[in-house]
Amino acid sequence: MSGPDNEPLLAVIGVVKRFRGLTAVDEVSLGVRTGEIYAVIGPNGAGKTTLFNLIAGAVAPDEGEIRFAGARIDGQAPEQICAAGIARTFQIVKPFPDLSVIDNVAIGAMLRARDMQTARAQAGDILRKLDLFDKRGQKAGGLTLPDRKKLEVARALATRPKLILLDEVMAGLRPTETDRMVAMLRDINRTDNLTIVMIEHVMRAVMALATRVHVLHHGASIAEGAPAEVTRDPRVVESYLGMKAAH
Amino acid sequence: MSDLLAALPARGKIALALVVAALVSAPLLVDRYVLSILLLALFGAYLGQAWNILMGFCGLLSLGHALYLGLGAYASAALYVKFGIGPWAGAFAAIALGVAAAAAIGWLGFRFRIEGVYFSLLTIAFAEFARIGFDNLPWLGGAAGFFLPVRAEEAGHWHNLRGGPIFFYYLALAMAAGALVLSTTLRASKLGHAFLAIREDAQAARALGVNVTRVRFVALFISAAMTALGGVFIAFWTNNLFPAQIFDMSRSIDIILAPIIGGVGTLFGPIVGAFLLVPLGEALTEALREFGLNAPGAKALVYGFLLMGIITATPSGLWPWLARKLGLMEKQP
Amino acid sequence: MAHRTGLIDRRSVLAGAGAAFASPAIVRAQEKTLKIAILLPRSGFFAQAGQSCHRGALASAKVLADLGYNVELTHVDTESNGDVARTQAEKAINDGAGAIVGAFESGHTLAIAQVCEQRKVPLVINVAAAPQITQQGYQYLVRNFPTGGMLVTNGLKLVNDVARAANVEFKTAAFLHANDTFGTAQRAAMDAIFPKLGMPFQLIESIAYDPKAQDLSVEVTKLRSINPDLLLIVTRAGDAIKLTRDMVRQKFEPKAIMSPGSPGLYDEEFFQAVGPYADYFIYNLPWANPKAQMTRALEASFKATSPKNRFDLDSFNAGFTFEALLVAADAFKRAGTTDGPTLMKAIKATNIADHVMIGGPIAFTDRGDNVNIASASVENLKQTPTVVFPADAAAAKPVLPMPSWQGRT
Amino acid sequence: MSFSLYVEVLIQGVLTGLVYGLMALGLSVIFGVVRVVNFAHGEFAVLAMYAAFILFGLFHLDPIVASLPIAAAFFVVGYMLQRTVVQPFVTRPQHEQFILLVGLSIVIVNALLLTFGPESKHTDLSYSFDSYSLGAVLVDKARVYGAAAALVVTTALFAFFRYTLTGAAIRAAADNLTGAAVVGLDVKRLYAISFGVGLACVGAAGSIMMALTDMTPMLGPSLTLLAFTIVIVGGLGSMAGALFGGMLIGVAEALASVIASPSIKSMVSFSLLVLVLALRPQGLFGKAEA
Repeated sequence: MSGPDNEPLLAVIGVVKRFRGLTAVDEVSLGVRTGEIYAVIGPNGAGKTTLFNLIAGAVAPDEGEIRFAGARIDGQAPEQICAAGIARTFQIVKPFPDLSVIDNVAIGAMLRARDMQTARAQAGDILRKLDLFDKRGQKAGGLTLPDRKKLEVARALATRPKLILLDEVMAGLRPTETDRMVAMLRDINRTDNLTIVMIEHVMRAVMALATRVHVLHHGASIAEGAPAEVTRDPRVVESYLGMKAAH
Repeated sequence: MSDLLAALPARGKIALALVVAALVSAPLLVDRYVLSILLLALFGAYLGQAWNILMGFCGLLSLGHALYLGLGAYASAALYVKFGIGPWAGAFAAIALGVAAAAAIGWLGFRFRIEGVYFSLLTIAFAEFARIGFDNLPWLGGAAGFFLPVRAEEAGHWHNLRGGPIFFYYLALAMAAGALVLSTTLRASKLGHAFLAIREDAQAARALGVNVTRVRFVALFISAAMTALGGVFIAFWTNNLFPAQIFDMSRSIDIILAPIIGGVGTLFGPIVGAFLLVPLGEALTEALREFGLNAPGAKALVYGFLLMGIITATPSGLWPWLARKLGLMEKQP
Repeated sequence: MAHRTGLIDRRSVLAGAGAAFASPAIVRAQEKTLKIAILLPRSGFFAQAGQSCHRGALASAKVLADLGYNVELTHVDTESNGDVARTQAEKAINDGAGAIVGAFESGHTLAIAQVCEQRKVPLVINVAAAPQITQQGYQYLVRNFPTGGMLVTNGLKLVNDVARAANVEFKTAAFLHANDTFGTAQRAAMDAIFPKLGMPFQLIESIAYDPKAQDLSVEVTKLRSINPDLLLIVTRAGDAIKLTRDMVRQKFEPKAIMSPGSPGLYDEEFFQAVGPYADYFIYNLPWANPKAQMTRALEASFKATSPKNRFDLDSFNAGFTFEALLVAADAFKRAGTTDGPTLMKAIKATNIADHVMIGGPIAFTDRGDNVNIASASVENLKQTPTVVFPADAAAAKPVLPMPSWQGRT
Repeated sequence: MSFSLYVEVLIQGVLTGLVYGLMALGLSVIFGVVRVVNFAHGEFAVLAMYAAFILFGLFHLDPIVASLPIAAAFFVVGYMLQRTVVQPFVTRPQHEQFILLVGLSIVIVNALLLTFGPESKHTDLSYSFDSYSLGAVLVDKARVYGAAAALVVTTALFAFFRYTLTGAAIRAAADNLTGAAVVGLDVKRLYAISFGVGLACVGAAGSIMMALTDMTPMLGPSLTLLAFTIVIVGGLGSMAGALFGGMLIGVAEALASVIASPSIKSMVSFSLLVLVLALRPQGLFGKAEA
């Protein structure tokens, strides 16, 4: 429970985003408490990534309010939001391809490090946690997709956020790797009290990690609650899991 | 300086020391013709590095760097001729004017999200705009040119950049070396890493807390300031300025050929490129003369083919390839 | 190789001999030939003019040899690039050039001038009009070419002379010029000099055009709306063609079109392009004196070296390039050495009465200008540049006012 | 007088602008599809002018008529050039493409200089010096014919893109490259055709320009800049935009010449360019990118 007045760490209040008449996010509200692992799920096109973009400042909402650690952040630039303590990963990974793996992460660490040496040292620590340390000298562009996913997480973690937005970081990982990632995230969540908001299709990870789940459908919230609860919600089953089951 | 040494393997350090020693002692070893070529190569290396900070490090392709060169040249020359203010003070004015122009381009470019090829065309437009503007500026001679007095009694006034070719040679050497140290230091710094991040992926850089607009401005300012300083060199070295020559598109192209051929984004690429292209031009002139081919244009024709050939064969420039072959690779820390 | 002919001016020989005896500097062995490097922009932006000068240089070798001068000419292309001009000047001096001739363009000329100054090798300028060249303080250069101010002063005076000779009166004039190095220098001279000369006509408008313009139709339309009696123009080679074409198309017919000194109207390409419409343009500039003996010699050699040229001579570019070489050769003959300071002293003491261009003897002021260069009025008649004034050099009478464009064949 | 002056200048601007618009259209097509900026564009225009000059010398072929065979030949040149030299650069960074094309432009200029010399060349046409009079207003015949020819070529091109399968495929590739590849279009071939079409435009335009004016090998860079300005103002990738941009630049420069001084007329086009970049980066006729 963060803040003196019990305000959640991240509060999204009635946020609306339209693209050319299409409402991508339709009056979504949610609150994430410090230390939570919060999952956002929903079928493709439900507006999950747009919601992340709104929180991370990549796009500004048309209506509504986003608050973080007690202050309004909607409409702020991505770098300001990152400095405030929200890090993000991209669903379509965006490594710095021509730079080494360690430089990729060090650039994230730069934000709060005095100099490059410190940043690089911090980057090394994070790479160790994510089993990427041996590949630190390689160019990021040459990594395999799973490694690039991990790099994406490493870079975000390097900014030492209070809250991290993970956009489908499990997609494309092998089950063993998924498990390792899940373990690592849970570990960081516990030891550093890092709040995690994740978009995830890999239900195995969602069920394993999430304390609460929020379901979007056509841009609107249709359910929120504990994972087990939500998966039993008929609307959710119909909209999302139902679709999956139909496959 | 320490960053520069840290960036090199042992072999590279030795090679660098040898090259520096050779360049420092060159006025004793070579004749004036060779020295004049070396001077051009050094100055080309300097300008190439200035451009490389913007493009190679930060990913902004400027095709109008002649703008800053011309503004710097005219600013310092005008202060000297019209108000008797020496070039050292003039250099500040030159830098200020260059940075002001960069600010205008940056403001338009970054404020209105003019990116990629559009940004490049914006830089060309500004340079051309300045060329025509100065052509029509009678106060500074307009198209008829602006001239600095050359008085024999001032020959030794180094403090006013009045000196012979050896003086300007060492000045060019110092500028090129200074640019190398600056580039290396920048590249190793947080700012330099912010440049690189933006070059690689601006959106990702933003998400990691890099203020892309501000950092791009800084890169643009550093590059423009260095280039404007180069303009001061040109003004006092050549003693005459013509808008059609100093602001010309071909000048901008000359500035960027060396770093691209040498290797964009590398520390030594602009230097290697300049030390390849300048002597290459001279060698072609000589070779054609040896063959008895006195046909104007033949040299440029071969030069054009060579440019196409080099850029096709070594996409990322000559230096990375050369460094690999010779084991002089810049270390990836 | 060298034939002694009666063409050498006795006075200059005597003067040279006198200088040689008077000069204590001649201590080294007497060199037999002077190597002269001719630096011209034969490729790049100024290629057209550079190659025109080059033809003059080619024709000069034989004439100079026939005159008994021992010179060896090397031809260097500056590629219309100041940096190349500079390094090639260094190269030429390394290769033994004792004097340099060039370089058509003012910026390139100054780049070479710096090298020559430092290496104490004389530079004889064939063509370059920026007045500042001789005002910057260089000791090792002379210019056998008028400054913009001289061109305009002489040119405007000739406008009056020719008008009077043809009994034509102008009330109004407009001035159209290219906004390049040369044109702007001319404009500055015009602004300074015109009010002082008390010309009998009014200059109602000066128009600068972009030298990179693809056509001059709007410029001509503007002129038409002003409708001056006299059109004064300073063009570049190709522009004269564009200008003429648009004037004919727009039926713009002032009483006369005159140039107070500019290239373009006498070039072969101009006649090729506009044919009969090239006629009756008048340009007042230094010109090879068709009646001088040396001009004929140069013409003969020019025919041999540039057989494709329609004219006997590129009278302007070739004439000045030859004279620059003549100055160097003559000074060498008098000095008897390639030693730079001595040679330069001899060049400054130049006094050549018999030469090619119209005007007094070639001689230089302390700064290095030749103020004896005169201008002639040359009119295109039957598609051939013809001297029409002054009378002693004239081959025909001026035709004024200009006949209509229509009905020309 | 004053009124007819403006009318005349406007007409000149529009007519000349149409021809330059056609040249710029070539740049637009190449960039729109291949995503390579042809920095040798002006040099190709000059090359076409020399081709028209030669055809005129050999067969006394009017350059406006010659624009057809020259466009065809330039199509082949463009096709081959894309297949051999440019294709490897399609995926490479912009500055490397730049060097390649700058190298190519240096080659073209100096090959022309070596072959034809620096003097300007022209063609002697029966109507070279003629004009139509409409009251006080005079209009050059050459310009009228040139503009008409430019319109015809543009219309033909428009029909090609609208009504042929290849044209539709190129438009598809311009809109969505991956999509085009997915549905099985041979993208390399489309690139080559686009480059060919682009050069055909500049070939036709250059040939037509030979009827309007004269040329030297050094004309290239200013034509390249002009083409850029037109295309940016009109909108990269828009056919109507290129023509309209040409006319707009033509008229703006003409008016600037009359109102201010002809020597600053390019400043007006560059100002327009900067304005458009800032306020409507997709150009006046371009579609906003999603």
